[in-house]
Amino acid sequence: MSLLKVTNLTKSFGGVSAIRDLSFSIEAGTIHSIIGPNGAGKTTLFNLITGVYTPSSGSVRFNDREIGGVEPHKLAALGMNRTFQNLQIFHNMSAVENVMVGAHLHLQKGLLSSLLRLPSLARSEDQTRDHCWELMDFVGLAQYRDAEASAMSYGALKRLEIARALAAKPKLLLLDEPAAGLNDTETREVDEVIKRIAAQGITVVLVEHDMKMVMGISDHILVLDYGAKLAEGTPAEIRSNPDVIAAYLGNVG
Amino acid sequence: MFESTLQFILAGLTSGAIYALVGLGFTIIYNASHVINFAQGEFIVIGGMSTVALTAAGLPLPLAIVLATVVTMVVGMALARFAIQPAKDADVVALIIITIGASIFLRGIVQLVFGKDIHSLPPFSGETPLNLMGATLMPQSLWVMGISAGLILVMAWFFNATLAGKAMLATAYNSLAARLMGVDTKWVLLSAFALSAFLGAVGGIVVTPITFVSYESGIMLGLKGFSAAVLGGLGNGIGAVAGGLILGVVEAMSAGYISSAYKDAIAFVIILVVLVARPNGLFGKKGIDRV
Amino acid sequence: MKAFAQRHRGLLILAACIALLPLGVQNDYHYDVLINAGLNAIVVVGLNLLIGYAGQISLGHAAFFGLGAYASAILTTTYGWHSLAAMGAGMAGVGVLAYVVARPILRLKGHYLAMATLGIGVIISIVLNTEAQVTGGPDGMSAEPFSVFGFAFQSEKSWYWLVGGCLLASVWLATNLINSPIGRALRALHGAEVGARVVGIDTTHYKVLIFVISAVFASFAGSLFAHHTPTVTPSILGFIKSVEFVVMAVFGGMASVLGSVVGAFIMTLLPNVLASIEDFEPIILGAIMMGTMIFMPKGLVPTIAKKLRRKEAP
Amino acid sequence: MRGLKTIAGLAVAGCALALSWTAQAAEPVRIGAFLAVTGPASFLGEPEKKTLEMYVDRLNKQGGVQGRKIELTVYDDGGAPDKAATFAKRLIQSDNVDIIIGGTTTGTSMAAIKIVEPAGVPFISLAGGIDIIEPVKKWVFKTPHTDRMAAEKVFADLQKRGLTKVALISENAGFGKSGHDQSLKVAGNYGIEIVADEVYSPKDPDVTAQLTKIKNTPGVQAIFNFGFGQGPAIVTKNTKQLGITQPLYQSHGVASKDYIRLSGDAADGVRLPAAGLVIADQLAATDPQKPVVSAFKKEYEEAFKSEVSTFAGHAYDGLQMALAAIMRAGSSDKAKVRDEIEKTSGYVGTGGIVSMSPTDHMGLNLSAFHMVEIAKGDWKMVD
Repeated sequence: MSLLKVTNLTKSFGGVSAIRDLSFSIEAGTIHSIIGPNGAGKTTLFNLITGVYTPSSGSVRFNDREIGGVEPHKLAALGMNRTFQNLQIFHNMSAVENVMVGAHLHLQKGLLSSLLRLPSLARSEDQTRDHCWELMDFVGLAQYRDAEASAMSYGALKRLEIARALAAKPKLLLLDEPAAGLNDTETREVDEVIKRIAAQGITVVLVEHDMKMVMGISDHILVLDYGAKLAEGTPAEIRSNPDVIAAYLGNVG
Repeated sequence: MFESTLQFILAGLTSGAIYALVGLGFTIIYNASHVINFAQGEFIVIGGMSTVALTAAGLPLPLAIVLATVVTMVVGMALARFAIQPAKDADVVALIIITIGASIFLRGIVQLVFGKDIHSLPPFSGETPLNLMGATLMPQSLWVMGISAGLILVMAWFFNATLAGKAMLATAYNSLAARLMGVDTKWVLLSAFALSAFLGAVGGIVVTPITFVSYESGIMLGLKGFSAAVLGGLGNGIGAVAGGLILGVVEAMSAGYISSAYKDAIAFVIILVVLVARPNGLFGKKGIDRV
Repeated sequence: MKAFAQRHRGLLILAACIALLPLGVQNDYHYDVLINAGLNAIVVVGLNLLIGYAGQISLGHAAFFGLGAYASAILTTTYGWHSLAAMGAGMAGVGVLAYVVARPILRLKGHYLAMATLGIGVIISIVLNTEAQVTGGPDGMSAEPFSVFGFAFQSEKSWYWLVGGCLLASVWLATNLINSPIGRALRALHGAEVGARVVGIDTTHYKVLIFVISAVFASFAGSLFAHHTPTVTPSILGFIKSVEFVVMAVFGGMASVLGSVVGAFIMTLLPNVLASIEDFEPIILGAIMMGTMIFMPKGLVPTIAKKLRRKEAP
Repeated sequence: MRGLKTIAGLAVAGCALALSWTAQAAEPVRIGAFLAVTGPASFLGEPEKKTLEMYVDRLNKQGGVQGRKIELTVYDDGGAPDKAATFAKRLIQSDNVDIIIGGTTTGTSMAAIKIVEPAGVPFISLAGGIDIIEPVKKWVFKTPHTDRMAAEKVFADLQKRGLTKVALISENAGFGKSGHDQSLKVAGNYGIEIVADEVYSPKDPDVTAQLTKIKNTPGVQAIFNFGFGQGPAIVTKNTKQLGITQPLYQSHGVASKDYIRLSGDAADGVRLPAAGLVIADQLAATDPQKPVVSAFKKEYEEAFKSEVSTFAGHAYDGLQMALAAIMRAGSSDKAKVRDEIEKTSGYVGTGGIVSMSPTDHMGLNLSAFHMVEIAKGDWKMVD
């Protein structure tokens, strides 16, 4: 059974189809990349899968459950989480608090215990903070443990989003261009982080322009063009697919 | 029966045209800067009060009107230059406080300069009511409606057909991009306030014969104008006008048919119902979160 | 204990101020002003949870304040309830009302939300103004004296300590809430709403929750106000009063509990200080509001705190 | 941390400073006033304030009262009762006044009563509401006619003209609401039937909807409007616009030339009850009020270059009665002054001839009111 199964998915904005009749599936435990030229509909697809947009038609099934149009916070509870191409960082909070927000689903959040800060809540908060610091270490943000989010660099924030998503303990993690805007060293570090995430058994879906990275870490690749599927297969298959080569004007890799 | 209904509609259109004018002023500034200018009502007061004071000082009415308009526009530009521009990057709520502060400040100045009396101006075309199928209307109401309609057309032409108007719209849509394209966004802000003050001043002058003017008139007018602009959909001129007219007619109809004590409450209930059904007002565009 | 002190520095400073202020108080009028400032501060602490932390504006909060006041006035006089019971009923009633209106209107954003909350405030104020047989109409009505376990609060001094204690409790509760998962959820939905939803925060739920909580804070303060003031009239729940509350919150500092208190105190004291030059009062008040927001858009306390922190750093 | 301590220190110091703006010496007669100088009732409060200031100034130049200077403290309550209560406390506690004049509106006066009664400070209200002095409160007096008297005067006039079916339209705020309630209460005594009952908001730009309803109500013989400010002028203009021919009555709330100025020709034929002050020159030469109101009118209009209003007169009467009581008492001892105010007898003021008693803390009767009709932009005494 596939972890995520998309069937005949279509999304149009005022008559223009951003995603057209798209079908594909993602197996658990793999790294799956979605590539395509700018405007191919990759981010729209992410927004459809994660509930930010509602599909115009078609179905999205997660863990064999229909999730088209289900609100994002419910998807998170089902085990799906994501990062953003245009960062969605909580700039009004510290770095570790950003990650702690990611852990929200798993925390006790009774109104009375919060208002009175009962000892059980205080303990749980301390544990969460420690755990989130570990997650920051895991994505390579150890030096930002006490930083304010607003004081961090773009590259660090990208990883902060990953740590935040991990705090929610997802089964499926969607990363929207995690390497965009990063230099080579940073890209390699992110590359490493993704591999380690996958090694923990979390299924990763990646939208990325950095072909070197995509080809290096993906188990499976989906190529979009004008909102429709152009090709699908292993990195090797994609590399030799003539349609893909044509779409990218031969500039693959 | 029909006569009363018509009378209610005419009453509503008279108030509604006034609200529409104020709402339009909100729209222009909102379009150029995404600022809701809660001092919009004060422009009306300054326009009306200055005209009254200048005619009382012996100036002929047309000259007084021109001067009062200029005074109001200068106040509007000063507001933009000294209160809005320095705070351009402030939070929406901070900007709201600034414009509320400005309205209190201007009210204080008006009170100091012109005093606290309530004033009126002679109606432009006499006081013989016009009879319309049994219902009556003051000629001045026609002036208000006519001038509102005229100003709306001028504004529509300005924003759609002139370079300056387009520059304003571009700045509202994306200030950075507009700046890169060579639009002087500071100038845009100043002109938007000047334009809006102009509308306020003209509005103040035409409505004074009907509603009178005092240093405190701006509070109620500002509130109604804001309601009109939001009801119609912020940033949409036609929406603001429609919102104003609807508001006026709903109030008059409620007063006529339901309860005069609850007419304002009913108007707000209608606004709430509209907003719940259409979160961006009647004519507002639906926004999409871009992520 | 040290952790408590760390977490509640603001609370301790505030407690010290409340304890020391009576040294400067010369008469009951001074107490009266401070009591009103304290009551406003309770409302603003609650309102700031909504505006400063969750990023949702309300231009109708005076209505909740007023409803709390009227609940206490009507229930203690017309129906002879105990003042605590009336206060509780007011808070519960306001909580339910806030919950009912919050669900539909909190889908609105920015100025549309401002309009909707303003509208609700105006509607409530018109109802209380019109239903004179229940509320006394524009002339208003009074509440019975406030009493707890047989002790009736009569003197201004006893009121001062009562309100001071309530303010401290409110600040303590608000600070706790902000530093809990709920508080983080609120700040997160303010910082990046889509981001918050995607990591599992039911943003609608939290917006509604905080709207209700802030309304209940206002109702609580309103009840106390009703027992302290000679007459409760519709003027305390008008649009202007709502704006005053927002001004206090923003002026003192958004997303700053201590800022709320400072904002409420300054904006309550200021008109009293300016009263002797009343012709210039609106001009000065307006200028101060504009000036503060232009030069300190984050509000008084956060801006000053930041400056001091920078100075302390080597 | 040090910074926060500094803030704390500054906060305490600042608050203490803000609260210690009072420092007094104890010589003069202290008169306190809280008035609606701004807000919807500002055109009542403003002339009241001007009057108090002018006469206190004038008296001080003449050497004060019994050799003592008069010190006047005026606060603007904006018409808000809760502010009025705070200012009443301030006047009593902080400014240590000997007597309080004020409360432009019934609401502010009622709020202040709760403060002045337990404090034991003589208080002369300038508002119309009958609740202020009924039931009688030990320390509370008032100068203007009550709204009930205004209603009674109007209904008496209607009765005289044989008009019995009246449409009531009133302002949906303090003054209008209270007048509305009193009108309903006393209408029966004059055989008047209220056949329509409409309201409007103080700043409504148009009330033709309400008036159309009245116009369509069968049998209406007269319209009676209770309100002040711009509302009554709009009612007047709209009545004419709709071609309503039944006589229009206004309350004493419009007894100022501003009303005529704003209403223009539409005001012609409108009747209202007013104090002698507005028709000073038309009073019979034998009228004992004539010299008093003529003198006050002249002084006020010379000083401020604007038409005197009855509201200014209320303040004038309040101040005169207060000072007379202080002089009779020979000191500003609060209890003695209170007793002397209560003994005020035959004081000829702008509002009428005042004779108070332990059961009447206003001391005016219906004869203090004149029915006035507006003709050619001026007042014309009817009776």
